[in-house]
Amino acid sequence: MTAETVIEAPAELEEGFDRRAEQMRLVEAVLFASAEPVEEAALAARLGEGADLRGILDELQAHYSHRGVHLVAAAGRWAFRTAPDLAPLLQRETEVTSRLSRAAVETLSIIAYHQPVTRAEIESIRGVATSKGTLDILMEAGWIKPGRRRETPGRPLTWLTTPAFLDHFGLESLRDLPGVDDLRAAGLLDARPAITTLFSRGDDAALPRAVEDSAED
Amino acid sequence: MTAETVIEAPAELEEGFDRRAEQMRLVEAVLFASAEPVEEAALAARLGEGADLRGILDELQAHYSHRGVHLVAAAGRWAFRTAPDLAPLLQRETEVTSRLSRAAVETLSIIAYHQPVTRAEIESIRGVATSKGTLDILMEAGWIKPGRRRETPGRPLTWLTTPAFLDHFGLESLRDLPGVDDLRAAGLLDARPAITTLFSRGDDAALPRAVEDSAED
Amino acid sequence: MADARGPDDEWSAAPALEPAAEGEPALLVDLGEFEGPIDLLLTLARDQKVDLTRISILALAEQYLAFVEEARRLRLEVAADYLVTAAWLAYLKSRLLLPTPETEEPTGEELAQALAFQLQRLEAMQNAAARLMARPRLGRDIFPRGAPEDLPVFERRVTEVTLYDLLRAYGDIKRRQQKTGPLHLPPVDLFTIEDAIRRVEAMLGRLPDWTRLDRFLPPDWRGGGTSREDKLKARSALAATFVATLELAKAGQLEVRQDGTFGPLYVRRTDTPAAPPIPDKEP
Repeated sequence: MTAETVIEAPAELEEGFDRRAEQMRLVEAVLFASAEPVEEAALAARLGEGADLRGILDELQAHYSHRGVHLVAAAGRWAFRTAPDLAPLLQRETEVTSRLSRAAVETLSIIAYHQPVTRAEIESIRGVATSKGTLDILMEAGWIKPGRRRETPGRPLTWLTTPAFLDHFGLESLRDLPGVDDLRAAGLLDARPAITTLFSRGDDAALPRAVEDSAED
Repeated sequence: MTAETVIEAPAELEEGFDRRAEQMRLVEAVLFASAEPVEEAALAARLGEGADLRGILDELQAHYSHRGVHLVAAAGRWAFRTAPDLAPLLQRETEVTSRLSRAAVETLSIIAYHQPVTRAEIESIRGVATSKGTLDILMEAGWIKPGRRRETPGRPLTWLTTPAFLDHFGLESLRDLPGVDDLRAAGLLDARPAITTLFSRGDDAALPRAVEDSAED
Repeated sequence: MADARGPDDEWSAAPALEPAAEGEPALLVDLGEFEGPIDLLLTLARDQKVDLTRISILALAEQYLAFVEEARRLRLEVAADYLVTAAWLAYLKSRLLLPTPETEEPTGEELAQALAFQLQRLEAMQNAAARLMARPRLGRDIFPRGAPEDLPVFERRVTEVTLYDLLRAYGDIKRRQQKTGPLHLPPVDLFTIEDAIRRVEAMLGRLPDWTRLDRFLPPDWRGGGTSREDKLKARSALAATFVATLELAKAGQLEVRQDGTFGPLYVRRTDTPAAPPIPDKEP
């Protein structure tokens, strides 16, 4: 009697262990097979009810953390990517990395750090009008998308970054943007208008009277 | 003296071990990222003289033999492949991705912007007849649905977008679709080969205001 | 003057105020490398080599005004943005130096603070951009699965259409609509005679003496590029400016001279005090 119970327990444990191992292999295969990040929800649907997806992902991530390929997350999507430290050995130039204009790069980071942000706000921060092609290029790259309209006069469109932006720059979430906490603490991400009205040429730019007068001198 | 040799030996060993581990990581990353199976000779060239490529490949193959992904060789070329025994699980659902025809994308955008809109109205906006198949495809994708009939002669059916449409395009509401002005500002109304886009100015266009204004009239 | 700057300085471009060779003007001014007036101000501020929070806004305003003045003296044209900012800074300077009038307008101190904030915020964004672009990037440093296996789609995505595709399609429709209906000429980005007249009139006041016609062309329109479009633009600017000078000559505002067939055209204000003739051949 006692002997039986002793034997049964490990058998059950082993079965549970096997199922979990199989689930891990499945997750590994699904993520490995896909070039695009896979939604966590889609993985959960694969495994069915009651699976410890989070635990499996954590374990996989730990397993791969010292290997040539890493398991990374961006905006709730998971993907295998080559390890960043191997970059010098793997580096290649492609059209993806072709030089973005300085205007495009600045605009992209302003959208990333200040989102949701309107075009007029971008222009106020940069101090120049945004040329037409800039947002177009960033949107075509799949890095930005329109967000909700701002409930202010004119209901201007806001802009946001996409999950593909996070994926491209190897960020798990917007909280991982370089230096974002310091910038916020320093008040540099505040919506506070600076000399906005002076430098934006947007429709909603109303020059203060004094400036207008002196500009016309 | 003896102490020194004792200390030196492990240090060397460790260094050799580290180099080998790094080489293994590189092989792993190269095989992962490569679009084609990789020639053993190409891998050897990557690692440089004196590397134990064969040993590394054997070790990798053994490591992956119980995982969701296998390292396989055919005709002297190496590649990662999902484990064959997982095939039934991976291919359980088969859905085919297809690109939407240009007519379908245009029709969808018109429904999004003009809903509720009848087929005749869509045709008048696009300037060409819409095949019944186009609406079927969009309906099958779950992006459009029939709305109320228009109370005009013939009581034509109108079309609306669905919540799945918003979901797919990452929009919170229809109000967040960029307006025509936004599209123009983002450069999306520009004909690609047209002269204006070829001339797109930098943000710092050193032109007096008057010139710019009249050029945009 | 050769560009003494390395390619790495893109993010910390020093102002192009450099001592020139003997006999040359003391300053080399090029606004082309700045992303607008705030960027120029920031570059000048960095040169003060102190923390941006401790910068002297007054000194900065003076530096900017001197810079723009020099730019105008040498190159004769400065984008409107820069001039508006110059006017604003002149105003700021006066507010900082003169006793505060009893008005509801912001004080000089408040204006200076707003400008300082603007500079810090742009600097923060430029630094953030540099750090962002320095990260390992997908497709250059980090790679996805190179040979994705044809597995079923997990996102219930039937078709591959992006929001960009959708918006681009709608933009195309809108554009086609503009083409049909009443005749609608696509905007052609060429220099008009009206533009040229305004430009020549505005510049005449600052002309020292006989000036070559092509000096009146905006820098972007001088056909520096080799593309067909650049040449077309340059031709339109030259033709418009030529017609503009004829119009203004007819109105008695300026004189035009040419020293020989196909020779360069020179222009000056009619009320220019007599100056020695250009050392070319006699008319």
